[in-house]
Amino acid sequence: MSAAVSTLRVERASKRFGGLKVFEDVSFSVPAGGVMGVIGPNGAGKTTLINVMCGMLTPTAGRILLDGNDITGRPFHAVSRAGVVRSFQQTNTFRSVSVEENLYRALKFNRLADGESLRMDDLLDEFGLTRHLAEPSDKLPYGHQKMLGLIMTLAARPRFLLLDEPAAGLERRERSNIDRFVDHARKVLGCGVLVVEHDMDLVKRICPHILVLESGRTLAEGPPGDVLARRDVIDAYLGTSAA
Amino acid sequence: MVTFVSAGVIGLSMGAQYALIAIGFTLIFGILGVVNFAHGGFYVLGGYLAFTLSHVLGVPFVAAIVLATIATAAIGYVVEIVLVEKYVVDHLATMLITLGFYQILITAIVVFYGAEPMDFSFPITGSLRSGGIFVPYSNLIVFVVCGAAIAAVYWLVYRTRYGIALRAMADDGPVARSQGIPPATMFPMAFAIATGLAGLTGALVTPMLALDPHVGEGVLLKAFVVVILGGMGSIPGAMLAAFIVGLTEAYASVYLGGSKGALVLFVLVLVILLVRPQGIFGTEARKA
Amino acid sequence: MRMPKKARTRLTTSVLAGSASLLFSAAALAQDCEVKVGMAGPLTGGASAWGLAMKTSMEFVAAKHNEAGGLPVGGKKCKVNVVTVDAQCSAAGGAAASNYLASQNVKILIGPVCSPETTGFQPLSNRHKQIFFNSSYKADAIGPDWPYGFHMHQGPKVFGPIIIKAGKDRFKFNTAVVMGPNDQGGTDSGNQSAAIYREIGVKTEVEWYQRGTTNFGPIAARIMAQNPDIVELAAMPPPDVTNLVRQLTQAGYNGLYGGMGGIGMEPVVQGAGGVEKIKGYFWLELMPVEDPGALKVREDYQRIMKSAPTTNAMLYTSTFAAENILRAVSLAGTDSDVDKLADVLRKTAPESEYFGKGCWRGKAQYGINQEFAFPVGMGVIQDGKRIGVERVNLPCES
Amino acid sequence: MSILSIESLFVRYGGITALNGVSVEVRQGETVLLIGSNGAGKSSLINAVTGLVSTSGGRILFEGRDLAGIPSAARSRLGIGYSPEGRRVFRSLTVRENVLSSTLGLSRAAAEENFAWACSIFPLLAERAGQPANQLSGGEQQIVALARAVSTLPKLLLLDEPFLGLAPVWIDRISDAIRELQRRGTTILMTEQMARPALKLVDRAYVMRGGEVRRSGDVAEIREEALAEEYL
Amino acid sequence: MAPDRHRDFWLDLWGMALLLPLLAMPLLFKDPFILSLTYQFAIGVAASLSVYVMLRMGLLSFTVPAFMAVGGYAAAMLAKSGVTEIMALMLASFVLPMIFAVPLGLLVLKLKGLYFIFITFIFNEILQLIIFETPKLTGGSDGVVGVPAATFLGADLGVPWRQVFATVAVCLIASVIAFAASHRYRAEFTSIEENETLAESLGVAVWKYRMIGYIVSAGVAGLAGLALVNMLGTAHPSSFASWSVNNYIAYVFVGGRGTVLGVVVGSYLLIYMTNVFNAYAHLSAGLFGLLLIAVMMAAPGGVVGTAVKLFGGFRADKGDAPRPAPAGGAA
Repeated sequence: MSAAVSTLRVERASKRFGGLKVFEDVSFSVPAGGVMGVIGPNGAGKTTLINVMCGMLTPTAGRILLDGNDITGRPFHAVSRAGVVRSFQQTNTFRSVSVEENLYRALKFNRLADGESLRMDDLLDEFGLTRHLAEPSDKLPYGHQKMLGLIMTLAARPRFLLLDEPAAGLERRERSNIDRFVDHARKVLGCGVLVVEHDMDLVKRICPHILVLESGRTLAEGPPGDVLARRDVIDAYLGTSAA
Repeated sequence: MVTFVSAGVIGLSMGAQYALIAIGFTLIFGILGVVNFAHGGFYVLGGYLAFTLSHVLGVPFVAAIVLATIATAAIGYVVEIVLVEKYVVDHLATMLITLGFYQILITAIVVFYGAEPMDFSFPITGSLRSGGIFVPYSNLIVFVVCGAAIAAVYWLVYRTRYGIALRAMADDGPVARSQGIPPATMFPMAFAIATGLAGLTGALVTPMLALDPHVGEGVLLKAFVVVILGGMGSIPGAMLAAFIVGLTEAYASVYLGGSKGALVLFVLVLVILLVRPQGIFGTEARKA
Repeated sequence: MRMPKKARTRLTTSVLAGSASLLFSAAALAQDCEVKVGMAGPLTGGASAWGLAMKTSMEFVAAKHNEAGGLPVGGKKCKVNVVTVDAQCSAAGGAAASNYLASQNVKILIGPVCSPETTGFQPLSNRHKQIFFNSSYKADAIGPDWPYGFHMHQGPKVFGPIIIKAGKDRFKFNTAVVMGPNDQGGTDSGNQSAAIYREIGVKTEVEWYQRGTTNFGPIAARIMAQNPDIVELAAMPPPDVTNLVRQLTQAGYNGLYGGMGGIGMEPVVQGAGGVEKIKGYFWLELMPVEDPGALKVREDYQRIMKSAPTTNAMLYTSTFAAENILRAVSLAGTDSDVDKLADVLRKTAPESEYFGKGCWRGKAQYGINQEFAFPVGMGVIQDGKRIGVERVNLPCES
Repeated sequence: MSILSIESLFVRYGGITALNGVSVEVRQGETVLLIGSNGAGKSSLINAVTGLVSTSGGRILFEGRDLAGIPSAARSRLGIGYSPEGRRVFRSLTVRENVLSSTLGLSRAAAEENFAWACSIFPLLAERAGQPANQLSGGEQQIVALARAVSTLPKLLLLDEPFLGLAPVWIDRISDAIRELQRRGTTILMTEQMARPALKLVDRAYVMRGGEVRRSGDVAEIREEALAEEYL
Repeated sequence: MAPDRHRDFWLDLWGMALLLPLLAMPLLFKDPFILSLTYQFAIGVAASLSVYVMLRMGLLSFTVPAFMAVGGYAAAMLAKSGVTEIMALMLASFVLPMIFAVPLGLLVLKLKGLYFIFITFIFNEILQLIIFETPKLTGGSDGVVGVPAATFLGADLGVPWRQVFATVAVCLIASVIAFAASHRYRAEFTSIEENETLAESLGVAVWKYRMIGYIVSAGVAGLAGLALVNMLGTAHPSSFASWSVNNYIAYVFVGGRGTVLGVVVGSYLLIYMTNVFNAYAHLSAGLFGLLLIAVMMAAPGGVVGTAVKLFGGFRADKGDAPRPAPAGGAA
């Protein structure tokens, strides 16, 4: 099903709220099967970028293209159905119901018969969720909730996944789960992945290519090794002052 | 022309009364997030207290109104602490609880006073007249007092640190707490101010209109209409909307009759809300 | 006027009475002789003043018999029990009330009051065989379709022409506005009154307002613009009357008022701010309230019920109906054989300890002769003076 | 003397352990920085002190007094001023009202005097006194939030991410304002991600990561390379 | 498997099972009070299930009396015109409100929370006034009276027990529809209620399900309206008064807003108590208020919600699952 040269492209996108501009003139593309990291200090506009890409917000200017088709302004759920699926920074499960019910719902909302097995069970086993299937998701440790939320996104058979700080709130040892999840998504679905993340170790591990946003502008783009060593990127993080 | 001016005068007077009722209603919603179904009940209570004080116990009318206002405020204070406080996070529970309280209150009034309308009258009668246009003195007094009360509320809410604290509370509860604004005293006080305003309106207006245990329902409905039109929780919105509703009701009733007039009012409100769902001054639809 | 002096005692007694009756109804009252009569009407909500007036009247007459040792029924003296139920002024409430009373084996009752209640009650009265004395102004308050339906006072069609004619002779008016709330309670009565005004050549407009209107200022202004000679208030509930008259007075209305439906004098006088402010008002009293009998009702009520009787005009008609209900039970020797009770009622002329004898009527208007025909009163205020209430005799048909 | 001492504090919510046995000390008159990237637990710690989040272990002593069970509003009145992350000015209130909003516990005269005092530190306040706070820029809002926090003359000022999302020119201005407060003897506990400008302001710093204190010490001891490592 | 999904299903099924005895009542009892309670229960349950369907999505709809009126008046007019076959009446009073719901839904379903509540409340007021202003069509304030008894395949349903039976049957069908819809779309509805954004991110077209819910809710209310009209023989505006919706909402909340069982238990409890209270004359409203406060304070999740919380194992807080944000919270 996945096209040979599938891409998710952001073309000269800008977003403002009233007079406040969140980002401006941002362009990049995520190739199918590729992983792209978006980093930047707080307030750089990273989450808003994901909100614009997934259809929750309409960009003030610019376009979002999926395989060359303009999906700008399409409703959130329709973008999801088209194959661009996002995860959320905060817990992203239906809190009051069990793990199993969460998975059931995710699958039910996406009765996509075709395509090979998602092998979600493998991930559940791997992340230690199998024995918690009957528990309400809000009673799980946070790390489990977070992984459950990520697994649920797979049910939508995404062709592109937009992960908003997947590692935030996870304990150090749990963070490698994100690597495995991304790996799984790429292998099984051929997904392109965009990751917004603060954990640089993780970014360095999984992203061959990163983009640095600062105050709504693209500051740098390239392989993490190069980009993270750049003076202006370090300045963006540690701050500068005239004094 | 005479009719047109008279209708305008009446509309303004009703607008002032609606404003007083609606400000309290919107204050409670804005700060506590509670839809107070008992608000009309406090209006009725204010009327009965003023009646008892002035017509039964012989207290001078002005003092009776002041005392009735204070008493309804005090009762509101207690109601907030006993019935509302604990459930304040659950809009729907507080809605049903205040509804229950309203029914108890009205039943108590029927038990104490009977269901007959009371012979409660304004001490001053007569009208100011000029070329067919008339303004009843009582209306004028009510208008002035309502205006003064609105000004007082405005002063309290916009000119005192207490009012600043109230609005801060409505704006961002947790941050307000962290700035030393204690919900444990602000919530009941806000409730008391609001019910006191309803009580004041009742004490002031029922002798001009009519006093029986059930007049509160129409009043609550008006408060609803005004508050959504103005934007839930917005005090300037409630003031403006109260006058829009008062004038619309007056003109529509005068020119189309009472029944069609009501229809026009509701349809107007509906249309405004469809164009501007958050109300005139509302910022965003608050989740309930 | 009712004062809240004894309010606390009254609250306590009613709570006690409430819990006591709960206990008694549960224990099914193992007394050797008991008579059950009912009352259904609006006991809560906006129309409750009427329902509660009826309820207390019924209870008063029952208490009067109980005080005298019981109601004589077939040689025994029976305790009279009144079963009341809130019919909530709605059709569904009326139907539920009928069902409830049937389950309590109440076969004869006073009520309902509101037109919607009566609408809901009527069909079920056939099924449950319940004699009911309703006081609605429904156009078909009684009729051949409901053989157990009685009407406890006449409607505007009967007394209206007589009183409006007398009013017109006295006050000479040519244009009228009939007011009423826009629900069945208002329109039934309002339309009937309007028809009568028109019949005697008065140019008549009808004005409906929304039930629950709190401020009659705009409506007063509208009436002022129409400038009628007389405003007919009968279809309005008393608080609305007071409210409207107040607004009209302040607006400088200088015309007449008509009260063709038992609202009495108080609401208009309250609204005008005193008798002296009224240019002219003529109104119907469902009973001649200045007869010595009416005064006696108030006295007895105060003595037996230990509280002031209601000011509601319904006090007298309800007392009259209650007296006749108990009299019929006594005469028929049963409170459960409905056909026998109905038979006794139809065959004996209504009679009251307080008001004397009356008769039956209704055939011409409703097709069934089951309406009390009893002298009514016509009250008049003219040029700021209360002229009085004079007795107006109504023709019998039996 | 220690004005605030936090002893092995734990904060957990929604399954996250936000603070994992953190101890922090703030002495009278000094400025202490909590530094670290997103999710390090800085704000949780600040909010535990303000009482806006509940703790699940450990103690917070303010002037030797255990704050457990004291509601948020009362803590403010004990002398803890707070400028929240993201500023969170009261948007519908004017600048002046924002500054006065925290002065409920003071006399009117004292409140006015303190407002005048705040105006003297932050001239902006006087210029914009009547303007609704939501019309201000981010930097201006930060000034308002600062002024709101100090208008009660608190014994301890909690400053959560004052530079968040601000342009360098505003970072300098806020820094100046903080220096002015320091000159007037304010004790400050602040958090910041922007290490460089923040470190210029403080006496000591704690570097946090994953809900724990990774290292701490005088400013001189916190090396930039080490910081870059924590972040990037 | 999923114990919570199944448990909720069982609780709902128990609720439906509790409705079945109502069918037997007219066959077993002659006591008019019991029969009266029976049809009041049936109508109350159907009307509150109409509230319940929307509440599954977190929307508290006050339009129920208006849709009941549309259904009830449609049936009354049809019966007056000679079509008394109950199947036809049901079809009319089910479909017509649904048709009305489409444009209304387009107007209001983008609103949430209190705005939704108030606007839907205003619909009721407008409908009452429209009924009054159209006496030719609706009989105005007198309503449509003398509605002939319905028939079933030619058999007269005017006999009392049959009438109650037919009323219960209509309400049962309405309840089954509400039950079926709330189960067919349970995952979508409850997901929208709990976390609309997450549901949308997983591909749920939220507006579509809101519309489906609103339409079903309208149809169910319409059937309840038919049942009421059939029982009274009158389509009367007083039967569809705006404030009556407070009762239906109270049934849902007192019973427990999360399950059909809660709705049924709440309806039974409150309708029974209302009938008991009605005998206490003017105290009845106060007693009802007292009961309302007592239940809301003692069992905030409603009777069933609280019972489940106490006895129902881990899935504790279903009854009052997503509490709204605290007052003054970030709005």
